Amino acid sequence: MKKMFTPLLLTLLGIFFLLAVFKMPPMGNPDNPTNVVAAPRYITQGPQETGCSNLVSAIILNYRIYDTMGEMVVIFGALAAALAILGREHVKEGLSPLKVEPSPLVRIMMVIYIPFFIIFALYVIINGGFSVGGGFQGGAILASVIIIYALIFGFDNAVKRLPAKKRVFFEGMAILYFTVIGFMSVFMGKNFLDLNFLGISMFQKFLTLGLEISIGLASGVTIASLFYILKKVERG
Amino acid sequence: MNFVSQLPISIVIVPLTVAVLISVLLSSNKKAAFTVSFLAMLFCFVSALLITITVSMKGSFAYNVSGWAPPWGIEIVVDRLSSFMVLLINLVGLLAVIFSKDYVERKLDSKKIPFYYVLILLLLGSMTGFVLSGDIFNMFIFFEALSLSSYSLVAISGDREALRAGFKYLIMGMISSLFVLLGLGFIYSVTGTLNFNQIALGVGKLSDFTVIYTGALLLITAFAIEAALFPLHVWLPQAHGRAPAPVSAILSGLVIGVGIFGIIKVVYYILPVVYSAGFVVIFRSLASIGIILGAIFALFEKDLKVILAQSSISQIGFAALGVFLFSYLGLTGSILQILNHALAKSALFFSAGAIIYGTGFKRLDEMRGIGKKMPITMGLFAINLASIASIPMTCGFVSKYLLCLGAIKQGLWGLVGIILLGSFLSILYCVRIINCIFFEEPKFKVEVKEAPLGMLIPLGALTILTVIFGIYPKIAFILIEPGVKEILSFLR
Amino acid sequence: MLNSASSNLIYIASIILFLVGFYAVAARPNLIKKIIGINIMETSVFLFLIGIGTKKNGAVPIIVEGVKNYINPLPQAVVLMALVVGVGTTALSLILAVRLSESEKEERQ
Amino acid sequence: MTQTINYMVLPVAAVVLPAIIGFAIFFTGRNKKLREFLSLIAALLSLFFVATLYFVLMQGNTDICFPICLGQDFTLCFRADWLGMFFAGITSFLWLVSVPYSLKYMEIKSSDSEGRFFGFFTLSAVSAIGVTMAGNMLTLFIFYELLTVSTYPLVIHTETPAAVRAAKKYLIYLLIGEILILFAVLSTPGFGEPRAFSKIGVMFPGIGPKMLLFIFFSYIVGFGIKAAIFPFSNWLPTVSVAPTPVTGLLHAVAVVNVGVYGIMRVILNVFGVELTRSMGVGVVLIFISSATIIYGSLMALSQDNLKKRLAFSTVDYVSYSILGVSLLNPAAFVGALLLLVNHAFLKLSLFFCAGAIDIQTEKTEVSELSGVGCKLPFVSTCFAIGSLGLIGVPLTLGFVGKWYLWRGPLETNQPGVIGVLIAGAILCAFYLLYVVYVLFFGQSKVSLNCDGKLSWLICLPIGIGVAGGAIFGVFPKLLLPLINPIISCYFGG
Repeated sequence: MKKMFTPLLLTLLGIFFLLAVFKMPPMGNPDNPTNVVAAPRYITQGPQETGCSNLVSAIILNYRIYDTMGEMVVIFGALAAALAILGREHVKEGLSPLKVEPSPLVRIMMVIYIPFFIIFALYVIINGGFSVGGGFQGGAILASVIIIYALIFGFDNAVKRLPAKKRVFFEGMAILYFTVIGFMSVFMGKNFLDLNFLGISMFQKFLTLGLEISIGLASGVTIASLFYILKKVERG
Repeated sequence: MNFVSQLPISIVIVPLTVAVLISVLLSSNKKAAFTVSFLAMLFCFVSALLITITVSMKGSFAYNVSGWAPPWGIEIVVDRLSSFMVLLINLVGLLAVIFSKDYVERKLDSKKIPFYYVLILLLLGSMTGFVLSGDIFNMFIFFEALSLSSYSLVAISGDREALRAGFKYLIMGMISSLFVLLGLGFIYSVTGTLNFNQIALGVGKLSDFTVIYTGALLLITAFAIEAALFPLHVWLPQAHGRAPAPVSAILSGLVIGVGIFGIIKVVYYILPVVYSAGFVVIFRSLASIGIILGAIFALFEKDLKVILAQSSISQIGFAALGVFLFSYLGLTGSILQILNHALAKSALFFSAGAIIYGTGFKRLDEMRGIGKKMPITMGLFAINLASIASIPMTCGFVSKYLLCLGAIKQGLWGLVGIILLGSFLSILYCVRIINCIFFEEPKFKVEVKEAPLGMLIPLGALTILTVIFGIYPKIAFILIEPGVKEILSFLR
Repeated sequence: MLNSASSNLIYIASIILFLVGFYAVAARPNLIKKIIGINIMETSVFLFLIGIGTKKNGAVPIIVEGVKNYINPLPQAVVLMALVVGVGTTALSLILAVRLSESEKEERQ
Repeated sequence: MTQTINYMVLPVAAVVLPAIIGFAIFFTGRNKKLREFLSLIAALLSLFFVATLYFVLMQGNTDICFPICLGQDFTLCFRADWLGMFFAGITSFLWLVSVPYSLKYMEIKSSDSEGRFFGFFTLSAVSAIGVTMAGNMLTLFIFYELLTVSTYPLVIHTETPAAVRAAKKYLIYLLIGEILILFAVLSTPGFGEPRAFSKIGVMFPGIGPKMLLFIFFSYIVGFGIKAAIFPFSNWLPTVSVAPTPVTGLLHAVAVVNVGVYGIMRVILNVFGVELTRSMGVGVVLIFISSATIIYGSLMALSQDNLKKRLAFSTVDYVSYSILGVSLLNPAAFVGALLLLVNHAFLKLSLFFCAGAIDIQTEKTEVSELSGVGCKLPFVSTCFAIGSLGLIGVPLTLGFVGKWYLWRGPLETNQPGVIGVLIAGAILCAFYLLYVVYVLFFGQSKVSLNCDGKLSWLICLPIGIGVAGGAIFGVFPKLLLPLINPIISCYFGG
C-alpha cells in the first residue's frame, strides 16, 4: 500500500506541476509580467535610490531590508534552537577533532593562506554593494575559514580564539544594528528601516556598508557555531 | 495616529530584538529572562490592543517598511482581521509566558530556560509578523521563523518522544515552506509582484488561471500543513502532545489558527473565480473528514494532551470549513472558531500543564478524581471543555452556530450534517474527559495541591474571555464584521 | 505547447528535481537522506525561481556603464534570502536528527 | 416610562439573578448554612419574578419583551406570554416546594460535593424557567441545551458506575435530540428575530413540503426525546438512579415539561395550528403519543423498582399532554394543560414519597414495601391520594383534565383515541393502585427497621404537592383564568 502510494503521489504532483509549467509565460521573454511590473524601477532607479550598483544588494539591503532582517532572525533562531535543544555548547579541553594529525605542510600552508581567505571574505562583504558579492556570500567564506581553522588547529584552539559568547554577540549585534537603525529612522519621522532617513546619500551608503559587514560577520559566525554544535554532538 | 502607525512594526520587532538581547546578555539568568520576556509581551499586548482599537475606529491602514511602496518594497497591512489576529496572538502569548514561569522551572533543564524564552518570543514575534505581512515572500520568511521555533520548542525537552515528534513536524514543516516558495514562484511568474493587493489586481487581468491555481493550491497546501488540515495532520498529535504544556497551548491555540489565517489570505486574495472550481468541493470534504476523524481519534486516545491535540484537528476543521463556504456567515464563523479555539484550547493545555506540574500524570486514567483535589483548575478546565463541545453561553457555540447557519443558508445539507455530527462527537469526548476527571474513583492516592497563582491567572483570564465572548459575542462581531465584508469583496 | 515546453525546459527540469527530492523524503526512512531530499527540493525551487527571473540577452544586474538590458534582480534576491533561511533550517534539522539518533542509541544500550 | 422599562427587565431578571446565585452556590464550600440560604433565595426570587410577571400580564400588557441583539440572525430574547408563564409558574412554584426536601435529603444522604449539587440544581431549575421565558426559538434552544448540560452532573451525582452509565445514556439521548432541534431551529426562518413568539405560524417561504415535514419532525423528535415519547423514552427510567430530588423536580416536572412546552411552541407558534392541520401531521403525533401511553403503562406495570415504575408512569402521563396538543382542538388543549399541572404536582409528591420511604426504610422495590403503610402513615396516605389523583378519580384535577381531553376526540370523532384513553386509565389504575395495595395491605415478610421520625422538611413538600393537586381538583376554576388567554391566543376565541 505504502509502496504504491508514494509513486502515485509523485506522478500526480508531476502532472499537476507540468500542466502549470506549460501554461507559464515563456522563459526569458522581455514582456513577461516579471520583467514588466516591478523590475524596471529596480533597474532604472535602483542605483540612485539606494547607492548600490549591485541591484541584488540594493534589494536585499534597501528595498526589502525587512526580509533580510527576518532572515537574520531565522538563522539566529536556528542557533538559539540548537543551543536550547542541546544545552549550552562546551568543548572539552584537549580534544583534537581529527583522528589523524594534519601534516605540518598543511598547517604551514594554512597559516599562510588563512589571512588571504579572511581578506577575500572581507572583500566580498565590503564590496557587495558594487560588484558580485554581499554580506551572506562573504559570511559563508568567513565561516569556511573558521571551520578550516578548527579542523586544522583543533577545536579547542578555535573556540578559544572565538568563544561562543563572542559568536552569539556578533549574531545579536547584527540584529540589534537593524533594530537601532530602524528605530532611528522612526524617530526621524520616517518609516521603520528607511535607510535614507537623514536625506544624505553618503550617510545611506555608510549605513548600507555597516549592514553588509554586520550581516557578513553574523552569518559567518552563526554557520561556524552551527558546525561546532554538530561536531560536539557527534562526539557525544 | 502617527504614533499608532509605528506600532505594528514595533510589535513584530520588539519580541525579536528582546529574544536576541536575552540570548546575548541574559543567557544564564532565567529569572531576568522571564521578566524581560514578560515585559516585552506586555508591551506587545498593549500595543496590539491600541492597534485594534485604532483600526476598529478609523479603518485599516498600510505601512510601507523602509518607505518603499509596493510592489517594490514590503507592505504591512493592518486591517481588521489581521489586527484581530494580532491581538489574539499577543494575548495568548502573554498568558503563555506568564504560565511558563512555574511550569518551565520544574519541567525543563535550567540551562535551557533562557533559550526557551528566546524561542517563545521568536515564535510569537514571527507569528505577528506573518499575520501583519502583506507580501508573500515576507510571509515566507516569517513562516520559516515561526516553524523553526515551533519545531525546536516541541523538541526542547530533549526526550526521545519529543525529539521524534519534533523531527516529524520538522520534515512536514520544511516541505510546507518549500511549497510556499514554489507556489510563490508560480504566482510571481504570472503577476510579477509579491504584494497581496497587487497580486489580487494582477489576477483580475489574467486570461488563463492554470498557473495561479497551481500556485494558490501550493500555498493552501503549505498552510494546511501548518494548520493540520485532514490529510496533512499526521504530525500534529505527537507534536502537540509531547511539547511542554505552554508550548502546546501556543501551537494548538495560535499556530494552527495562523495557518488558517494564511489560507484565508490566499483563498480570498489570490484564488480566482472560486465557484467554478471543483477544488472547493474537495477542500470542503477534506475539512469535513478532518472534523469527524479528529473527533473519533480523540474519543480513543489515552493521553490527555494527545486527546486535546486530536480535538484540535477536529476543531480547526470547522474553521477551514467556514473558509471554504465563501459566505459572510461562514467566514465570520471561521474566524470566531479560530478565536474560540485559541482561547479554549490554550486554556485546556494550560490546565493539562497544571495537572502535569502538580502530579506528573499524563494519561487520562491516571487523572481520575483529580477534579476534587484541584477544584479551581478543573472547574475552569470544564468550562473550556464546554466551549470546545460548543455548549451555549461559551464562545464555541457561537462559532459553530454561525457555521451551521451559513451551511443551511447555502443549502449545503451534507455539511450541516457534518457540523452537527462533529459537535456531537466533540461533546462525547469532552464528556469522557469530564467523567474521568470528576466522577470516577481515583486510581492513585496522591497529595495534589491546587495549581500556583501564576498558572491560575492565565487560565482564569482565558476562561473569562471564553465566557464573555459566549454570552456577548457582539464584541467579536464588531471587531471582525467590517473586516470580513472587506475580504469578501475580493471574491470574484 | 511544444514551443512552450522547449522554452520552459528549466522549469521542467526543476520540477523533476523537485519530485526526486520529494521521493527521497517520502520513501526513505533514513533521517539524513530525508534531509538531503529536502535540500534537493530546495535547490530545485531555487532553480525554478532563477528561471523565472531570466530575460533574453539580459546582463547580470550590476549596473555598468553602457549596458541597458539587465535581468530582473528580485528573484535572485529572493533566492539569496531563501538560501540563507535554508541553511538555518537544514542546520536545525541535522542537529535534531543527530540528537534523535543519539537518544535512540542510548535507548538500545 | 420608568414603569415600562421596569417590567421589560422582569423576564431577564427572573433568569439572570437566580442564575448568579446558582453560580455563587458553587463557592460555598463547607458553609452549609449559606448554601441552604442561597438555594432558598434563588427559588424565592424566581417565584417572586414569575408572580410579578403574571401580575403584569393580568394588567393587560401583552408585550413583555427584552431582546438582546448580538448580531445578524442572533438575538437573545426574553419574553413573557401566557403559555410560557403557565409553565414558568409550575416550575418555579414546585422548585420552591422541593428545595427544603432536597436540602434535607442531601443532608441525610451525605456527600462531599453538595456545593456542586445545589449549584447545578439551581442552575437547571433556572434554565428550565429560561426555556419558558424565551422569546424566540434560538433563546429557547440555548436554555434547553443548558438544561441538559446542567442536569448531567446531577444525574451522575452519586458517582457509582450505574450513575455514570445512566448519565451517559441520558446525555447521548438528549444530545441527539438537541442536534435535531438545532438543525430545525436554524432552518426555521426568523428563528432569531426578537419577539418571534409573538407571531403565530412563521411563514416558510421557499421551503418545499418535504423539507417542511422534515423540519417539523426534527422538532418533534428533538423535543419528544426530552418529553420521553415512545421509541426514545428509555433514558427517563434509567436516570431514576439519580438522587430523588433530581428525579422528582427535574425529571418529573422541569425536563419533561420543557419537552412538552417545546412541542407546544412548535405546533402553536412556529407552524401554527392551521399549517399543522393542513400538513396532516396530527395523526402521526396522535399515533406516537398513544403508543407512548400504552408502552409507558405496560412498562410501569412490569417494574419492581418503585422509582422506575414512577418514571415509566411519567412517560405514560406526559404523553397525555402531547396527545392533547396534537388533537389540535381547544378543549383537548385545555385538558393537556390541566393534566400537566396535575402530573407536576402529584408526580413530584409521589417521587418525594418514594424518596422518603427510601430514607426511612431503605426499601426501593415495590415487592419489599409491604407494611410500610403502617410505619409511615402520612407518606403512604399522600402516596395513595396522589395515585388516585393521577388515575383521575372524580374530584381530582386528573378527572377534570381527562374530561376535557375526552371532549377532543369526541368532537373530532376519533374513536381510536378514546380507546387509548380508556386503556391508559385502566393500566394507570393497575400500576399505581397495586403499589398502594402493597403499601397498606401487603404481607410483611421481613421486619422493617424504621428509625426515627421523618423531618417536617420532607413531609411538608409532599403535603403541599398532594394538597395542590387536590385543591385544583375541587376548584379547577382557579386555573382557568390562566389557561383561557392561551386558548384565545392560539385557537381564536
